[in-house]
Amino acid sequence: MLEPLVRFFAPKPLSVIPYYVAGAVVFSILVVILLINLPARARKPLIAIVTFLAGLFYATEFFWPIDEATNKNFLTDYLVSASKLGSLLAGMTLTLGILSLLRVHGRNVVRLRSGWYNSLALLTAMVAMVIFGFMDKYSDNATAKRVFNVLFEGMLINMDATMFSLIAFYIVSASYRAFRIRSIEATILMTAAFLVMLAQVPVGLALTSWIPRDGVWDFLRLEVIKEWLLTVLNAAALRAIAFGLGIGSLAISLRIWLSLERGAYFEKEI
Amino acid sequence: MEQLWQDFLSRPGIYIGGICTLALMSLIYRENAVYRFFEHIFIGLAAGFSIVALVKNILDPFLYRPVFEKGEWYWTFVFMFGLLFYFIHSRKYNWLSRLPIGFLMGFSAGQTFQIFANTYLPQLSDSFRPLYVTTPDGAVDIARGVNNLIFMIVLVTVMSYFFFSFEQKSRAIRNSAQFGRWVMMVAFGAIFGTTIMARMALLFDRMYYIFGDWLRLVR
Amino acid sequence: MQGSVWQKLQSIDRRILYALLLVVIIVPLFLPIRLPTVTMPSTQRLYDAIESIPPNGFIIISSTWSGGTRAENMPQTIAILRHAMQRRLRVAVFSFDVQGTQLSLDIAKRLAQEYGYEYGKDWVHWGFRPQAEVVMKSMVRDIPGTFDKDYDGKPTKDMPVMQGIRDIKDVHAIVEIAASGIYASWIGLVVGVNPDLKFGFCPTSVMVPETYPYLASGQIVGTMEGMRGAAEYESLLRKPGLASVGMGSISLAHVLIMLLIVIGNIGYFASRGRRS
Amino acid sequence: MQHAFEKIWPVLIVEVLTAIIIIWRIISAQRGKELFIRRIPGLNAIDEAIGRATEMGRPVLMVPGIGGFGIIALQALSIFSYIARSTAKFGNRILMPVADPTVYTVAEEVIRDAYQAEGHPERFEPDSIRFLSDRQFAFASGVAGLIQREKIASSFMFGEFFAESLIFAETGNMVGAIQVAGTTQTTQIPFFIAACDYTIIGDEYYAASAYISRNPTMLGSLVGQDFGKLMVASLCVLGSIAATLVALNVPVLGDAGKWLVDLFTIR
Repeated sequence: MLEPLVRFFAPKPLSVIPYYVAGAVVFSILVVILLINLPARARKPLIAIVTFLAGLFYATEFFWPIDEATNKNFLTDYLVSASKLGSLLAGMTLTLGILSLLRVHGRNVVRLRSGWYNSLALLTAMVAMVIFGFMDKYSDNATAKRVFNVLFEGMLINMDATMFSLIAFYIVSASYRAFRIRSIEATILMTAAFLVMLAQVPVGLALTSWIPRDGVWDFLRLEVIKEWLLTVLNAAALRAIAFGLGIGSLAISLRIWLSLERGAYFEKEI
Repeated sequence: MEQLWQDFLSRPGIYIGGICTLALMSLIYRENAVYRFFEHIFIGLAAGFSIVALVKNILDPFLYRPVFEKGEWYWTFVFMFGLLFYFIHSRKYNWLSRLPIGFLMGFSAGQTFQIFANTYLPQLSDSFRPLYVTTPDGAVDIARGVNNLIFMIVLVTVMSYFFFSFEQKSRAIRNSAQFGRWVMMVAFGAIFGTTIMARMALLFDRMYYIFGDWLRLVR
Repeated sequence: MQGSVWQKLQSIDRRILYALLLVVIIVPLFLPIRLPTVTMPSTQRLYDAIESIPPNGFIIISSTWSGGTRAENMPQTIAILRHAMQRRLRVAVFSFDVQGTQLSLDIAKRLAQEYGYEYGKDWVHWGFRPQAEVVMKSMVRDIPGTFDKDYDGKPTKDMPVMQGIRDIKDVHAIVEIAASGIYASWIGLVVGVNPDLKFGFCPTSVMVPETYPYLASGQIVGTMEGMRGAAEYESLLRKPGLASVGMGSISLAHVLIMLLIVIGNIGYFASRGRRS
Repeated sequence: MQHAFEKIWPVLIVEVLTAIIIIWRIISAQRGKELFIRRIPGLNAIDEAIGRATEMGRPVLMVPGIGGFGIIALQALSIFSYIARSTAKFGNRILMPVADPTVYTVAEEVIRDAYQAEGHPERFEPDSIRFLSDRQFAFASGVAGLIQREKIASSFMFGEFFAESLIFAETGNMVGAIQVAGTTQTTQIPFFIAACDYTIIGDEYYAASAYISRNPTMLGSLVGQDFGKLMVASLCVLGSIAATLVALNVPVLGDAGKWLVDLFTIR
C-alpha cells in the first residue's frame, strides 16, 4: 500500500524536476488556502498535532527497539534528513532577522535621524560582506578575494577578538567590587576565587612550592588545593546543578511536546 | 609618509584590524561616537556574513543541490512550509506562523529524551563511588574514600537546595539546602578564579596584535 | 562628601582599574620580567614523554585551534614542535580546524628553517582534515591511506618522512593542541586501541579541570595547562618565548586583581568600623 | 548512547519514571490541588526592578541570551512576557535585542500578545524588539552600546549566556541598572552573581515561569520535578552504598550491590 507513495516521493530525473517542484508549490498553496479557511477552533489542535508529530519522530527513534547488528531501528536512517530539515526551517527565519535590521536602519537613513551615518555604515558593511562573500565563494576574482580577506580576517575576526578581550577589564572591576566580606556567601565566593587565582600563576605557586611533594603536608600546596576544589567540590556541585537542570528541561520538553505548556504565547486565543 | 602608505598596502588587513581593535576597546573608557560607528560596522559585517553562510551552508547544500542536482524534489515542501513563518507580520493569518514554530518546538522537545540519557545517565552511574577504596597494592586509600564521601554529601546537599516544594516541610532539608548553597558559592568562586587566566590571555593577545603584529614594536 | 581615605579605597573609579590593567599587561611586553617558574608535574610528564621517544621516532601533532585562542595555543604549538625538532624526531602536523591548519603550517615552516628540517624528509604537514572521528578511526589501521595527501595536495606515499609508518603502532606519540574537548575522542578511538601510544594534550586554561581524571589514569601522558603550561615548557627547553612574556603580563594581572580585592576589603572594613 | 535499548534500565527507571511522575502531577494539579513552592528571591525582585524603571523614566532591557530556538529560549520568553505585561501597564519603554532570528520571530509575537492582554496594544513598539546579530560578539558589542546609550534602568537577562554574560552585566552595572539574571549555563553564574543584584541559579531557571504565573499546571510540573530530583539524589546515595559493599567484598550484599552498580553502568 505504501509502495506507490514511496515511489512517488523517490528522487526524479533532473529533466522532470521543474514540473515536480511547480506541482509541489501549487499543492502547498492550495493547502495554505485550505488552512486559511479552517474554522478557528480547529487551529490550536492542528498546531498541537504538528508539534506532537515533530517531537514524536525523535522520541520514537530513541525509544524504539534496535537491531543489535546494525544498532539501528526503522527511523535511524532518517536522522540526517531530519537534522537538515531542522536547519533549513530555522535558517529560513534569518531573513526575518535581516528584515528587522533593514527596517530599523533603513528608516534611520531615509529620515536622516540622528546617527543616520551609523546606520548607513551598518547597511554598507552588510552589502559589502554579502557581495565579496559570494565572490569569494563562487568566483575566481583575486581582488575580490583580497577584499573579502580584509573584511573577514582583518575586521570581523579582530572585532570578535577585541570584544572578547574586553571581558578581561570587566573581570577586574567585577571582582574588585563584588569580592567583599559582606556576608557569609560573599566571603566564601571570594576565598575560593582567591585561592584558585593564587594557584593559577607561578608567583602564587611559588608561595607553597617549598612544601615537599608526596610528603605529609603535600595537601597544603596550592596546586593540590586547587585540583581538589575543582575535581571534588566543584565537580560534585556542578553535577548536582546539572541534574536539576536536566530534569527541568525534561519537564519543559514534555509540557511543550504534549501542548500542556501555559503562559502568554500558549494561552492566547487564535 | 610614503613608507607608511606602502606598508599599509602590503598588509591592509592588519592595519584595519588594528584600528578596529582600538575603536572597540575605547568602550571601556566610555561609549563614544567612534565606538558607535564601528559597532554598527561590526553588526553589518556579521549580518552579511550570516547571509552568505545561510546560502553557503544551508540553502545550497540542503535545498538547492538536493532538489536540482539529486532530484529530491520533496524538499520543496519544506521550503513552502518554512514560508509560513512570514505570516507572522500578518494581522489576520498570523496564526499560520505557529505551525512551523510549533514544529521546531516539537523537534527541540523530542530530542530531549536522547540528550537527557546521554548527558545525565553516565554522570549518575559515575556518582556511585565507593566510600572504601583500596590502592592497587591492597592498602586502604583513606584520602580517596574521604573524597568520595565529600563528593556524595555535596551532591546531595546541593540537590536539596533545588527542592522547590518540599522545603517548608522539613527543617533538615532547609539546613541541608543552606549548606548546599554555600558549597555552590565555593564552586562559583573557583570557576571565577580559573576563568581569569583565559580572559587575560585574550587581552594579552590583543596587545601583542597591536604592538607586535601591527606596530612591530616588539619582536 | 564623606571623602575619607577608606571610602575612596572601596570605590576606586573603574577607569583607574582599567588603566592599571593595561599597564600590567603592556609593560612586560617591552620589559620582560623574570618570575619564578614552578614546573607542574603534568608539564614535566609531557616533557619526559617526548624525551623518552627514541631518535628518529615519529610524532603526530594535531593543531585544532583558531585565532580566538592564539595566545594560549600558539606558544604550546611552538613549544612542542621545538622540542620534537631539537630531538630530531620525524614530525607530522595536521589540523581538524581550517584556521588551525594555516596557523600551524606557518609555525612549522618557521621552526623547520630554524632547525634545518627538510620538508618531506624530516617533516610533513597533512593539512586540514574534517570529521575528526572518521579520521581517528581510520588512522588506527592505515596511516598512509588516511593521510594520502599533504596540505598542498601532493601525495605523501613516497615522502621519506613516512617510510615505515603503516599504522598507529608505528607512531610514538600524538600531541593534540586544542581549544575543545577533542581529547575524549582521541582517548576513546585511538589511545584505547593502542595503550603504548603516548598521548599528550595541550588545552586552553578553562579546559584544564576536565583533564585531571585522564591525567590521573594515565590516558593522557601529560599536559601543558594553557599559557602557564607553555611557559613552563619553554623554561624546560631553556628557550623562553611568547608564553614566558605572556605569563609575566598575566601573573601581574592576577596580582593586581588580588591586590585590588584586598584594598577594597580594607576600605570596607575600616569605614564600617568607623560607622559603628 | 544513541538508543534507549542500548541500556534500557537506567532510561526506564530515571527518565521514563520521572516523565510519568511529572505528567501525573500536572494532571492532578489541574484538578485543583493546593500547591506549595519555596521563595525564589531573584524572581520577586522583578517587580521592584520594573518599578524603579517607571520612577526613573528610563527603559527596561530584556536579553533572551544567545542560544538558538528551543526550550531554554521559550522559558526566557515566558518570563519576559510577564515583564512585558507590567511594562504595558506602567507604560515603560522596553528594549529587547535578540541574537537568534527564530527567537526574534517568536519574541515579537509573545511581547505583542502581552501588550494586547493588558489592553494596551497601542503602547507596543515593534522596533523595541530588534534582531541584532547571530554572531556572539557582534551581538555583545551591540547590546553593550545600547545599554550605555539608552542608560537603561533595569536589565533582565534570562536564557543561554556564554562568555559575553559579563560584558552585559558590567555595562549594566556601569549605568546603575538593577539587574536580574538567570542562565542554564552554570559556568556563567559566577559572573552574574558578581555583577547583578539578583541571580537565579540552576533549575530555578526552569521553575521561573511556574513561580511567576502560579499556574496550577506548571506548579504541578514543579512538584513532579522535585520527585525526579529526590529519586536521583537517593539513587546516588544508594549507589555509593552499593559500591562500598562491593569494595568491602561483603557476602550476598556485595553481590546485590554489584547488581545495582552494573544495572546503571553505561558502557
